[in-house]
Amino acid sequence: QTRIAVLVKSLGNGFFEAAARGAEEAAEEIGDVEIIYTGPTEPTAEAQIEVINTLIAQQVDAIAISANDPDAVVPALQRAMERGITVVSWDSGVAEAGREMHLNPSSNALIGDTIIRLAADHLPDGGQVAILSATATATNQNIWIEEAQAVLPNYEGIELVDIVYGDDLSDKSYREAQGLMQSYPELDAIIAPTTVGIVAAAQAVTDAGKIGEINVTGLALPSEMAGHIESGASKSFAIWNPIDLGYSITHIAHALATDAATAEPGATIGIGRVGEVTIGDNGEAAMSEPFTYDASNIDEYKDIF
Amino acid sequence: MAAALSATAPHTDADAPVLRLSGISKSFPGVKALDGISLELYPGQVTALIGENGAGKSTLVKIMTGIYQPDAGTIELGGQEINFGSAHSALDHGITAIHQETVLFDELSVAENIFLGHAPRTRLGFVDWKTLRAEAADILKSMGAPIEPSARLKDLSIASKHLVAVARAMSIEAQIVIMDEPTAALSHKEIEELFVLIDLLRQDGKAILFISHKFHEIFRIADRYTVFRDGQMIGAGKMEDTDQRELVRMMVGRSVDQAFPKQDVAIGETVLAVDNLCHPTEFDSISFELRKGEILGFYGLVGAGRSELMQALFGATAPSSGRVTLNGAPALAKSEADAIEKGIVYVPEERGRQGAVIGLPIFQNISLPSLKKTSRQGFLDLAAEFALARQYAEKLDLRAASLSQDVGTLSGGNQQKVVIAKWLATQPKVIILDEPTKGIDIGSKAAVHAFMSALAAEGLSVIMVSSELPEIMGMSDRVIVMREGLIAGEFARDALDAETLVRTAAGIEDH
Amino acid sequence: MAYVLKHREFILLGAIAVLIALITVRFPGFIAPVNLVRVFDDTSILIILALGQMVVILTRCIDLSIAANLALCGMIVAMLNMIFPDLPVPALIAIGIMAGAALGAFNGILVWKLDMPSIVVTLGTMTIFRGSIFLLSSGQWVNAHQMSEAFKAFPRATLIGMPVFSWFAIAVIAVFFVLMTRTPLGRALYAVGVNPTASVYAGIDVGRSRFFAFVISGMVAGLAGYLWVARYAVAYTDIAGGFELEVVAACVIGGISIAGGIGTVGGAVLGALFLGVVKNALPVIGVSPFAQMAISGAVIIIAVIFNARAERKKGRIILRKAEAHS
Amino acid sequence: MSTSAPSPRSIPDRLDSPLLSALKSWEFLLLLVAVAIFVFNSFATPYFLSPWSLSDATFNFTERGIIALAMAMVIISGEIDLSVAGILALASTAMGAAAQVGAGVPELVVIGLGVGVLCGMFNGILVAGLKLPSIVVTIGTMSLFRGIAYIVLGDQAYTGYPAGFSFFGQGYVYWVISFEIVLFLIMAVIFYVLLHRTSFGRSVYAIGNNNLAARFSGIRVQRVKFILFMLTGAMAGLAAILLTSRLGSTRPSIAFAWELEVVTIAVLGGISILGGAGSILGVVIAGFVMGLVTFGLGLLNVPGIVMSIFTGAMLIIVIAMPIVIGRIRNRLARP
Ligand SMILES: Nc1ncnc2c1ncn2[C@@H]1O[C@H](COP(=O)(O)OP(=O)(O)OP(=O)(O)O)[C@@H](O)[C@H]1O
Ligand SMILES: Nc1ncnc2c1ncn2[C@@H]1O[C@H](COP(=O)(O)OP(=O)(O)OP(=O)(O)O)[C@@H](O)[C@H]1O
Ligand SMILES: [Mg+2]
Ligand SMILES: [Mg+2]
Repeated sequence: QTRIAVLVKSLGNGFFEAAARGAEEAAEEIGDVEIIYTGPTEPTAEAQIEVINTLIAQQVDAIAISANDPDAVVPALQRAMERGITVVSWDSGVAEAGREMHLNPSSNALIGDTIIRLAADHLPDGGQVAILSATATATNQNIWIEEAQAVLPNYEGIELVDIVYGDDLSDKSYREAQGLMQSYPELDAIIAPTTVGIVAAAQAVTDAGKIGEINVTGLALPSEMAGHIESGASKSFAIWNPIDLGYSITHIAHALATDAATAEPGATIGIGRVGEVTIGDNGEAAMSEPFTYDASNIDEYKDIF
Repeated sequence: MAAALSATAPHTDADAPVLRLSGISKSFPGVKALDGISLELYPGQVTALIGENGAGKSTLVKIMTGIYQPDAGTIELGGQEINFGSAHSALDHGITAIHQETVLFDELSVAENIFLGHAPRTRLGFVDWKTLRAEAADILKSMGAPIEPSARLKDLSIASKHLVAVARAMSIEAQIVIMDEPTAALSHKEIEELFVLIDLLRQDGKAILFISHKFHEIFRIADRYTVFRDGQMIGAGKMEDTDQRELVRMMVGRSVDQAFPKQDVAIGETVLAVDNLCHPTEFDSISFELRKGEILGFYGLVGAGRSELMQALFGATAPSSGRVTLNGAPALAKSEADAIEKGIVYVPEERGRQGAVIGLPIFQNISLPSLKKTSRQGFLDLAAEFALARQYAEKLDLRAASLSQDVGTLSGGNQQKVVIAKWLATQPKVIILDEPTKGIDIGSKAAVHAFMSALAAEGLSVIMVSSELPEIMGMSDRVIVMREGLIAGEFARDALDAETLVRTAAGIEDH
Repeated sequence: MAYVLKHREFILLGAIAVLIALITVRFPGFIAPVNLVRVFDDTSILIILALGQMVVILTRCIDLSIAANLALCGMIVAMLNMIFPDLPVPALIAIGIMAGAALGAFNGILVWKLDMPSIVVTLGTMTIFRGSIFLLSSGQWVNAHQMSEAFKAFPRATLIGMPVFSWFAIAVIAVFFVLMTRTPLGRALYAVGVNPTASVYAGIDVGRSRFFAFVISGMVAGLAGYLWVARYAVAYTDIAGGFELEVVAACVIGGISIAGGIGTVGGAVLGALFLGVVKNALPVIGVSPFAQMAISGAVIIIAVIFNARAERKKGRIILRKAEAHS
Repeated sequence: MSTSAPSPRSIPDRLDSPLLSALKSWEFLLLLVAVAIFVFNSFATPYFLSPWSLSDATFNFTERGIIALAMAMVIISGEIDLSVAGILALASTAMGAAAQVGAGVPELVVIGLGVGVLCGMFNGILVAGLKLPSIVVTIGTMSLFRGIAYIVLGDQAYTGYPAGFSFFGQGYVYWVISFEIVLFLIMAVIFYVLLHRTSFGRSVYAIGNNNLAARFSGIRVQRVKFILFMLTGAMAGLAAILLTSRLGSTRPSIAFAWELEVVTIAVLGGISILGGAGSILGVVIAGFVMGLVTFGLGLLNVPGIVMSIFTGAMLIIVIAMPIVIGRIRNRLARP
């Protein structure tokens, strides 16, 4: 039996719950795989390391981690690898030294481009946009924002006026969104590449009576945004399929743990119904493109994840 | 005036007691505080409850006011057996008390202090502030107390606070008024005023329980007595059928030499000289000298500034100007630690707050100011601590089960002995005792006095702050009287006269 | 003037006015009435919780579980709304308050009957309440579209120019004002904090008064729970995480003495408003988001220093001479 | 007189034998709890009883435990320091900044401890110097210290610590015995001696029991408190070195919310939150209890948030148990 630990940033997050479902699906498909879905109390590196230590002690065969901090977990994961455990990261990555490979839900450049495009699609004449991120230390958010800034020149007339941090707290995100609307009366869109942030921003826009004036977009789960799509506070948003992500990383972890594949640049690993991924030079692979949700398809997905 | 009232007090012997306690027992972990005692209170009469420290008097008060529940026994009020579940139900039954500790609310107004827990209410159940203030003002006026009902309690003098406590007791439509050592913190003059009030209550037909360690007060005010010893009732009766010697024998179980054992000691050269010591708000222009082997008494009304002055000598309060020399060398202490090092120690007035560290064992309390001596390079030496503690515990005739017992489990008198022992153990040159026998029973008191005298004989210089006239007159070689932060007079032992001292302290001019 | 200077509330009010003036220099829109209403609206929950916390602190206790209580009650009403969308909102609010009271009572019972230090009790229940949310919701969120329209709309409806949300805060302030100054319970809560021993002697049951303080703080946490989830239209395990310290900070700034017995409803409200103004101003005047934490820390320290100086006793004055001078 | 000692001349030093009082103590109770958890873990999961597992379990508490030793003394003195995690973050940030400009291992250690001491002194000045209530002061400095770390680092992280630096948090002294656990035990011994065997420690108890009486007994109360806060700062700095080394990186969110966990260990260890009572031995055992509980539950893959229900309940139950037992015993003793 192969035991694969799916270690997430923190429990109680719809995204990860969905990913865990995907992992179970893959486990059933492969057969003789046990999924240990776990995560710490607080979304901190220290707490995650405590969990890593117990996974090492349980001698699991593979750890698939979405990390709270790309660097801080490295020593603990190295120790896991030393003890013969296959370590892969997904969603929120780990620095190269701490894992065999990383599965991006999509390519970072693609995501960065997507979040700007989501806003730009509804601003044919250009306009002001602002980004509401999670904590200032969230790795993947920061990378996407960087990529988004890089592609900005491709979108004529789109001006990024500010980046604020809602710390993934509802009240702070809400207040930051209010602050943005105040500071930039001409604001046309708020881009929040984080689920807590996008929900809070949509609510703030609704409460300010600015539906139609300000479009809230970014990355979120359909279940969380269904209400705001309906109200029009958000015209569209994107996300990759978390079920597929959990599904894929389980396939990859299994393949690496059973030595059916090796994690080296250029290697290709099959990921069941999703297809296959190819590992790049930096040990990273991308799963697929983000998928855009809007009023036309939201009802189909809102009860799934 | 008080004397006149007391003479006319009705001595109608009401035949039935209003309150009858019987077979009351109460234990604390390790202590049987009360053991099947009984007590009767009669309307229109003052019953004195006497007994040594730890005899169980305050415990009984707490049972009568519903704060403690007795382990056994019955309480009958007006012939009916009652049961107090809480302090509130005792209030409802018309029992009120002035407790031994000050139990008021500093941050609240005088009016509220008087009515807290039984405030008048409006029809909607809200606090009726208007009535409350008016009634408070009425009560204070009827007592002749010049206190503003809206004043904050913390701004009052200690004596006024005490009057508020009395007003509180009066505000409750009480049949029974209990006073647990009400005079311990009061000066001569205020005690007289209190006695006037007690007489008024007596005339009103209230039953009064009066607890005090001072026999002259008991003989002044009480109609009956009850004596406790070690949690048991030893005797009860009418005051006119007994005398002091008999009461003391019942209390202590032996007779005690009441005379003040001041030995004659040769007074040596000046040890401590205080020159024009000033403080911005508490005292001013204080100059005096203290000699070797001398007991210098400081008399005054409560709040005269004696404690503040002594604490300044001890480094606990910073004076604004002035000089202090000890054996000729500058000795104005910068801190308590500094004073102890120099050889000036202060045995504070508030035993529980400033003196004893209740939660620590006896030996650790005694060694606390001497830790430098009993430790080596900062490391403790328990054997040395025990030895030091035993030496002074025995010297002071301390009664304790072991030296590792927490001080909190000792009776008041024994706590005081620990407190004195801890500062004596530092082997000071000057010892300042602030109200050393406040709230101490007659047996322990004699021991403290004898000990003080012995200290002086050993060549120690003693300053004794006391508000008790007999003590001041009996023990001092010389007396300084303070009033409102100033020295109001100085008297040699052979020139001591009670009336002059009281007049000087109160600022009453001779005509 | 002397009266004004003597009362902390006026000084705090002045500080808030100065603060608003300074912000207005940088960002003129801040002083617009509509914005001030918004700031008040945003601070409502903090005000409500600060009042609950104040009652507990007055009795020499502390309620560290207040935010976890809020989150649990919020989850309870959100889930009820999700499962029974037809339950009327007032009923849900009542349920929220009762659930909060029950959780507060749990704290209170431990403090009352077992004499446990409140900081230990609420440190424990804080994590227990949080964990319970996770168990209750199996870690799932309750999202906007799962809540009924009425549920979300009720606190947002405007009444005389202000959202019902703000009116809740005003109503709670009024209730607390009456409670603390006009009812025997309110006075007992003060008395317990000023001098517990004396309270026992005055026939006040100290433990029971503390119990009620915790029940009251639980009730406002329950109410705030509904307001929170309705306002942000989402409920999950971590909502209001770390908010308990902000609530304590509001009380401290408002001059509620951590040693008990001192503090007023006005103080707590102004303390919360002060924090609310600061928090709302920082994003609009362009202070780096990274500096916010340090600034709020500094504000708390300054407030503590300030309050301590105001509280320090003048001391009795014995000397006639000195008395004449003062 | 409550006691009827026949002759006052013979007051014994103690009544109970040392063994008897040890058996009656909190520490013994806690030790039983620890053993019970150990036995439970051994049966509940096959992975627990391995040297490496046990060694890993210690990492769950060593850093917090080291801070808890100093926190215990602060709490015994009647104060509290909620800023320890903030200090840790700031010290770690300072070390990170120094490492960027090429500081070596010894310099980093000095900087970590030094920043800790400075922060502790800042608390000390506010609490001991200005006589402010420590609970609110340190709620303020908690945000202030971590806030400075945020200003310095923002969304960045410091990595790239010198090679040898990893030893503190990841190194092993011998076989499975980590440097951290050895350091923790050494610190425990030092704090044991400091609190229970020196006059400084005695002053701490006296102050916690009765501040005023301690002052009147010639104890320099404010100085002792100042030193205690400084000491706690130093331990937070030491923990910063260990944690930074273990993580190999610094972010301003490092050790977030640890203050409450540190207080939990101290309180679980029998330190009276009201001051004046408690022992270092209790804190050490409490550290192990916390480590065993969290690691054991982790091995059973209990979700972290559910685990926190256990620790919260354990805190309340362990503190309530002696109270309830005492009540029952009293009730039984009284007929
Ligand atoms: N709460 C308590 N816990 C334990 N022991 C107590 C408690 N209260 C009183 N005692 C003990 O009960 C005994 C009786 O104490 P109590 O206070 O009633 O004496 P008292 O007669 O009022 O003495 P004093 O004249 O010193 O005021 C003493 O031995 C005392 O130590
Ligand atoms: N109004 C008051 N409120 C509280 N405490 C008071 C008040 N007045 C006096 N005290 C306390 O009583 C003690 C008396 O202080 P002070 O130095 O003014 O007078 P004193 O002459 O020493 O009186 P005493 O006879 O009580 O020793 C001090 O410890 C002081 O703190
Ligand atoms: Mg007594
Ligand atoms: Mg005095």
